[in-house]
Amino acid sequence: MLITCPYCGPRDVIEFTYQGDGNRERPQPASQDLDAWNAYVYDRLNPAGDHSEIWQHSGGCRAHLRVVRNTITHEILSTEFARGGHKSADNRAEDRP
Amino acid sequence: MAEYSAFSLLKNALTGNKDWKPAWRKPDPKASYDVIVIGGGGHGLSTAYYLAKEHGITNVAVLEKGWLGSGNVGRNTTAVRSNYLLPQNTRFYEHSMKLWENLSHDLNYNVMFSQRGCLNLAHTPAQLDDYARRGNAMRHLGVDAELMNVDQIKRLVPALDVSGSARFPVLGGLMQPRAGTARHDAVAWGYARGADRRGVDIIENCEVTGFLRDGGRITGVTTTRGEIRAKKVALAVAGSTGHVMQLAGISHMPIESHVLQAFVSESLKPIVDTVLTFGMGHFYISQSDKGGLVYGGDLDGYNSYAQRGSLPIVDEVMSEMLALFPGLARVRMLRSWGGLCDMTMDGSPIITTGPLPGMYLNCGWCYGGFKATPASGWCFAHTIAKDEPHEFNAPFTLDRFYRGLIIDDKGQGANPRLH
Amino acid sequence: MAEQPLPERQSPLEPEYHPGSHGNFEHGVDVILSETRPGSILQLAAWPGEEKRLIEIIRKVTGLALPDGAGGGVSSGGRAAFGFAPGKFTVVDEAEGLAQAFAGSITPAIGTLTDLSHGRTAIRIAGPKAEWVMAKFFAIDFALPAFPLGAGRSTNHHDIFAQIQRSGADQFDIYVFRSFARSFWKALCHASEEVGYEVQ
Amino acid sequence: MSPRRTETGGRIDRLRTIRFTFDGAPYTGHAGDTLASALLANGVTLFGRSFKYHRPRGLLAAGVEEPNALVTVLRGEVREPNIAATMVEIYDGLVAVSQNRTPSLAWDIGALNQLGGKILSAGFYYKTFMGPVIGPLKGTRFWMFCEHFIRRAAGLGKAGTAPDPARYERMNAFCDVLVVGSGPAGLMAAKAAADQGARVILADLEAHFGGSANWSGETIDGMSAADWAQRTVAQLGGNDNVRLLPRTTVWGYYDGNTLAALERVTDHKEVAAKGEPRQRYWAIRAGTVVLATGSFERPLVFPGNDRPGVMLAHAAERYANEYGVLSGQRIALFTNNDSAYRSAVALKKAGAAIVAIIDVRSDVSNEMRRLASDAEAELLADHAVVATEGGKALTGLKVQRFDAMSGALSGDERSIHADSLLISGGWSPTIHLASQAGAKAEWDPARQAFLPPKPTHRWIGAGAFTGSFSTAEAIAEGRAAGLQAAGGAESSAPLPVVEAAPGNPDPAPVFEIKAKGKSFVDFQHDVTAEDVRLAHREGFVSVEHLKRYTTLGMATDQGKNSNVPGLAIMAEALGKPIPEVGTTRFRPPYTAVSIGSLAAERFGDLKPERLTPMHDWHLANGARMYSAGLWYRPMIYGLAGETVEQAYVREARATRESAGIVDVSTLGKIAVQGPDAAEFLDRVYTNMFSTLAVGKARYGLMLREDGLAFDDGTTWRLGEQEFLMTTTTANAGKVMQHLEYFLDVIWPELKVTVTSVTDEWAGAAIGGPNARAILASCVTGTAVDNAALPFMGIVQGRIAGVPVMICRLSFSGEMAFEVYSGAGYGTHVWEALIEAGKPFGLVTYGLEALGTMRIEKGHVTGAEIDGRTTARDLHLDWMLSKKKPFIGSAMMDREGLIAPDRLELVGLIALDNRPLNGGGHIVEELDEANPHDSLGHITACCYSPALGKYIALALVKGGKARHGTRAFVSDPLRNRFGPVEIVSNHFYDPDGSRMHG
Repeated sequence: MLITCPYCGPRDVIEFTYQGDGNRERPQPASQDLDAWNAYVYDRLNPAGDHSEIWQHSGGCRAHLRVVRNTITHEILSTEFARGGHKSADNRAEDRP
Repeated sequence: MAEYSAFSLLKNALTGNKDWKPAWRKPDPKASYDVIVIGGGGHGLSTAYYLAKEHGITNVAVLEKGWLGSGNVGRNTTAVRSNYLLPQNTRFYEHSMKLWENLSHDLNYNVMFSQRGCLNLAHTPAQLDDYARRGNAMRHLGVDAELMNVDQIKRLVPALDVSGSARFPVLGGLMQPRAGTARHDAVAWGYARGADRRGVDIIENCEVTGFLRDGGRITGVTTTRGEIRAKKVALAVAGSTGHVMQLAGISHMPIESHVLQAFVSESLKPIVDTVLTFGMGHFYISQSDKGGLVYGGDLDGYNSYAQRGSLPIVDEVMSEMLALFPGLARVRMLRSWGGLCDMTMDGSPIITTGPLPGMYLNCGWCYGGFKATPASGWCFAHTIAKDEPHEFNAPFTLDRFYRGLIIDDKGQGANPRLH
Repeated sequence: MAEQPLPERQSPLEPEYHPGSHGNFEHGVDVILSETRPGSILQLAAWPGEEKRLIEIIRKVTGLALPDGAGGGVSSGGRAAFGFAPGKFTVVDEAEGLAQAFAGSITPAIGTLTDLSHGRTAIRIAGPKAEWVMAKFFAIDFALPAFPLGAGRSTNHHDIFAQIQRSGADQFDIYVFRSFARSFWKALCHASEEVGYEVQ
Repeated sequence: MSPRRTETGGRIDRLRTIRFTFDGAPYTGHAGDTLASALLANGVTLFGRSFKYHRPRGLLAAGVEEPNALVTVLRGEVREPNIAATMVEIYDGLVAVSQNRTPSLAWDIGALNQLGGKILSAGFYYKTFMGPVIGPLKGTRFWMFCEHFIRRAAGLGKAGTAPDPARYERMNAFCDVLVVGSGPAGLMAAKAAADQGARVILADLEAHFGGSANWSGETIDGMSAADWAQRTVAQLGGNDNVRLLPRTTVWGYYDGNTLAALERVTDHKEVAAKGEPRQRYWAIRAGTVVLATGSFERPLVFPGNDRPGVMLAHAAERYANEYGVLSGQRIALFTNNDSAYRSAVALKKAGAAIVAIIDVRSDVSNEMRRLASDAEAELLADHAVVATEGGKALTGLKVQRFDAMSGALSGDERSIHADSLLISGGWSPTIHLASQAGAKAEWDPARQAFLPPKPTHRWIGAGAFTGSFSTAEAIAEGRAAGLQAAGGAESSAPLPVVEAAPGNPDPAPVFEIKAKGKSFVDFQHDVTAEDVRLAHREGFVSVEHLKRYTTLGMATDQGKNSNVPGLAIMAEALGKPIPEVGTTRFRPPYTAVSIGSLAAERFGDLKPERLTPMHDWHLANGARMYSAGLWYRPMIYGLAGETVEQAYVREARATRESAGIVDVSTLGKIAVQGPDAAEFLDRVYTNMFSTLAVGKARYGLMLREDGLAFDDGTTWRLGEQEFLMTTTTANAGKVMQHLEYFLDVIWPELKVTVTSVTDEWAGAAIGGPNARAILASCVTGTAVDNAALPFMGIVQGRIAGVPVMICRLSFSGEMAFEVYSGAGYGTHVWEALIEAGKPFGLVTYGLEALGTMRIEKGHVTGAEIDGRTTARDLHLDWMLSKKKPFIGSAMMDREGLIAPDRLELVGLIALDNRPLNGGGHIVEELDEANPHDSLGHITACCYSPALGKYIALALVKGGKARHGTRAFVSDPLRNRFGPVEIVSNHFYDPDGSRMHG
């Protein structure tokens, strides 16, 4: 699998660390809402299909990416920096090295 | 249906093997059942078997979307062991071990459970202490465990590099002698035949597409072969748990589905006579009766429903293999495959009533599902029949995360890929 | 007590650094390996939006004009700079003391400066087979159009993290963590045996 | 000249004689021969024994799909088992031996298994060997007794244990177009793409490019196809943008158009050049892949079809045209399609007598009839072979009239004398890579074959791979694919002109001739047509069940020969068309791949060694090293004759009595910089850091999000916006990722950078009553007295001319200092400290003494912060700030994490004055025979020189409440039982008066 890092370009999956479900929302730090914390820490969206995930390019620029990837075909639909902006081209058609 | 035995083999051979009957029937689904078990894998089939055998509940259907045993029961590395650290896990897996030890007789089907032992290699003094902690924990629960020194290990597995010059030299290991391997497909077929003989309908090529409800209660399923009603609907769909729960309207679970790859070498004369694990990586290996080395390593490390692995893990596994067996560099990997692992947030399973009324849930097997097959079905059948868990599966609730009653054998926290 | 002069820095490669020709060199040496031992290796980081100002500071202090774009870099006259991550740059000088030269200019409003002069080891591979040998380690495209002159890349070889700058048409400078440098050097020499190599 | 070798023809070099041995007997062949062709030329007919019945077997194929002729190649002590003789290029001194036979290939005792006959039918082992339900052989014992013998009988070749001295390498490659297969289609594709300027890789698993052109005998552009192929390869080789990879099997099609290939670099050479790898593993990231992988000829299933001398028709053609070897003198062919006629003509031309062509079809075309007469062969249309004759070599066959529609045999059997029977059951495109790439193959009823699916990845098919079996089609499709892959426009330029024998690509749908006797479907695994029908009878009817129940297709050829015939027989039994039975999805690898090649450069070098700046000094000064993760750290600096315990006790005692020094460079160090650094640390640590003064350090604790303890360490405030965080050695990487995640994903608004500076600094911790005096004697530029350097203070100075940073903090419990210098100066400063310490008797100490002193102090490490413990469990709740939220604060008080029965940190003293063991358990009541009711376990233990006792840290239920009570250590694994006293974990100087000074 190749993931196109918006900074480094297409790189082998070996350079990346999976940080899981990108749909989770961390409660406000001072929140005492245990249900919300429980959902954030333990519950995951786990779809068979397109999934928005966080990956770190740990073996490269170390930036975190938001990757939309199909969990059945492993096709990568988009990648962008997790901190926003810098969206890379949709590489469904064109992610050749 | 005829009992299997040496005698029946001989008798049938004389008649040209023309009289053998199907190992299980291929019935059409009835309109309703007492219990529907979704998932015709090892756990689903053993659940049906024990519902019938232990609880007399025989009006049961097992629904399988593909061919029977097409999930992880046919895609694993066949190891059976109960060498866990935490008592909740050890008790459960030891119960499984005891069922394994009599399983071929129980099923009248040779599942080839071979108690050739499972040896965890240790490479640092600290790791040896860790293994001692685990082995002692097992011993305090009445489970067999012993420490082996390098000489003993060398005698057991002569092909292993114990020279001490290795990057991670072998210092010793934790052995569970009663552990071993079984013929994975035979487990599915044996349970299927056993359940079928007790009246259970096993329905292949029947995919669940939705749930029937009466108010909040689950009352059946819609399938590619029509609606089927049931008093109780039990899920044993392992890697597909997230997907099937979504059909029931539950989108979030403490589970991620991951791929685990496994590999088989070409057939060789016996060279590894036990189940062996590498302490400085994720590698494990055994040798099948046909002679293939059966081995694997770490998860690919990301969500997947593809039963399709990635290349870096292949390289990683082979590197670790040769660190232990430098003589096997010219042996060749013949087949590889991927299985879906329903990884939970603490690495331990879930066998529980609910979470919806009328529903029963069995999932979260991570990559330990095969060895759990008998106890998983046994406990799940109890839970379904009695509407409460057995003592063995009482800790494996869904709300244990919320309550902080986590059972984290590896101590990795809510990071499924690390369990 | 009189102040002593600074001693020479110890190379982590020392016991494994064997100048001369090695491997299959009878048919010629196809790569040259060396440790470049720069005096200064700095990491400069700009807050989002401050990248241009940081690039300007790098130009002022070092005279190196960084080209636009991810991984853009330049090397000349004993100095080198390249981007290796969003808003982050490695700046290298053969002389010591580059951190002091930057000290006043990297204000908290712009970003941070981290001195890694001891923490990273710089290894150079040059020669017609440099791309071939590099391809044994790293899963990135070393062909000139894909990896232009001066450009930088962050990548890894299993456990070893590396920043690589193309410092010539057939020359690369590899920056690795000091603690891993000897292992990497040994592996690099081993991988170069096939083509014949010289350590300078 | 051997009887089977032709006078001319083929690409072997008749002037070069190669000497080799097979099963100890010397043979010769020519350069260019494979082991198979050379042995065949020498008249060898018996090549191997089958897996189950140990039946004698000859060559079936000429290529990678060979199921029978498996050999072990020996290089000294190093064994390479299960290699197809068809893929071994001979070299001088080659030593090959046959497998799975005792005592010899000709006389194999395992052949007795054939007497088991119908008892040993498919899946018989599931029905027996269960043994008695009671008695000494109950449970699994009887099965394990039987299994012992079964295991020894099973298995093919024998693996070696001698380490392989060869090297393996990995190559990463990038290209625009990867062409797999170098037959006419592949060559045209590579040429077309290269001419467009694309970066092209052309790979073929054979030693010579050309594929079928090398043996088809056809003419392309007026020259022999083989010459045309050579010319095209030469043109390609002249291009800078083309990489040619012969002997390279592309075996895996992975996500992202990443393909895995194995290049056999030196397997065909007597010796490798210096540094040359045996095999090279290519990871190729391709823009587009052209799959021109050709097709496999299928065997026919009939009684006796496994007798040595029965061979695929094209294989015999190949042996004749490519290697100059005839499969026999009197050749018969048995076919359901046209391609065998071309083979017959070729073999006739090569000098063999073609005695008959037996064709199951009635409607044999006039063109084929003409070819049969060209071959001077008797044509027996409407006929089938029903038996073969001979022992370990074919002597003849029997034919009968056959009706292809009904499958019925009729009339009298007729015997035909022949020493070679060539079979052709139609052709199956080699769709493995396409199938690996994810899509399901489609059955083509005309071709009677599975054709490649629609692409799910960026690949384009060409030639026989797509079911276009003629060379003219291959050439046209190849060029079109090459152009398309390189992004070029379609070409209207004329294509090379092909002259070839005519032939209809569609075979008759006949797979099996049902007659008396064993008909093999999977040759290697001895799966017969009857076994397939038995699987059907027992309900194992889906393709996967068929495969798993009978082991059909699980042999080393992975069903390349048996898949389609097996499916066809099952389909017939079910009365369903073949596609409804299904096809298995192919998974990597296409052919078996050496494990060495996959380990590649990590073979013999699994993990790098991580070394501190003072590593060489430690080695030179008697340190015994300990592997900690990837790091190496001194364990002890033993003196001659000392045990490990004696050494660490001496080191720890000397430190407490005077001073000791230890290398702490491995501690994780992270520079935390920026305007929001202090705020960030407040969120990350359980305690406050924003209140820390510049020039001071503080001990900090981190929790995970789930509220459990994560890591601890001191963090130094070097400036208003600059901190130096230290982590435990083991967790350095994890903590770094944890911090990066929060900065990048959760709190991107914080202006903070985190950078690993672990390797920037060399660290030496010097402690003991004389530590300050030693420092004072060698540090310049700063005072180190209590006023200048109070507890947890930081100063900058110089040692031996080197700038250093000194922080006064203590892990040992003594007055202690950590001295940091640039890593390049680490040894210099270390040696200066050692020199300064000489008058004080300063000792160097290792991890064992470090551990001893920390146990005496009751400090926790990874053994206690094991991912399952909370701050409370470890009595670190005093560090949980109530003034602010921090990572983990919301989750740390959940029911299960504050339960009274949790394991808590305590100290233990052995009351029997004997050593304790890490991992020993603690019980209230000792029961050596049946240990039970564990209260907890020992995490760390040592002999304490300060207390003069064996002590330990332990995690025990009840914890503090048990202080002062007696319990027992219960360690059945090491047979260590005995009384202990449970005490506070702070054994030594609990007030800290020694470190505060």
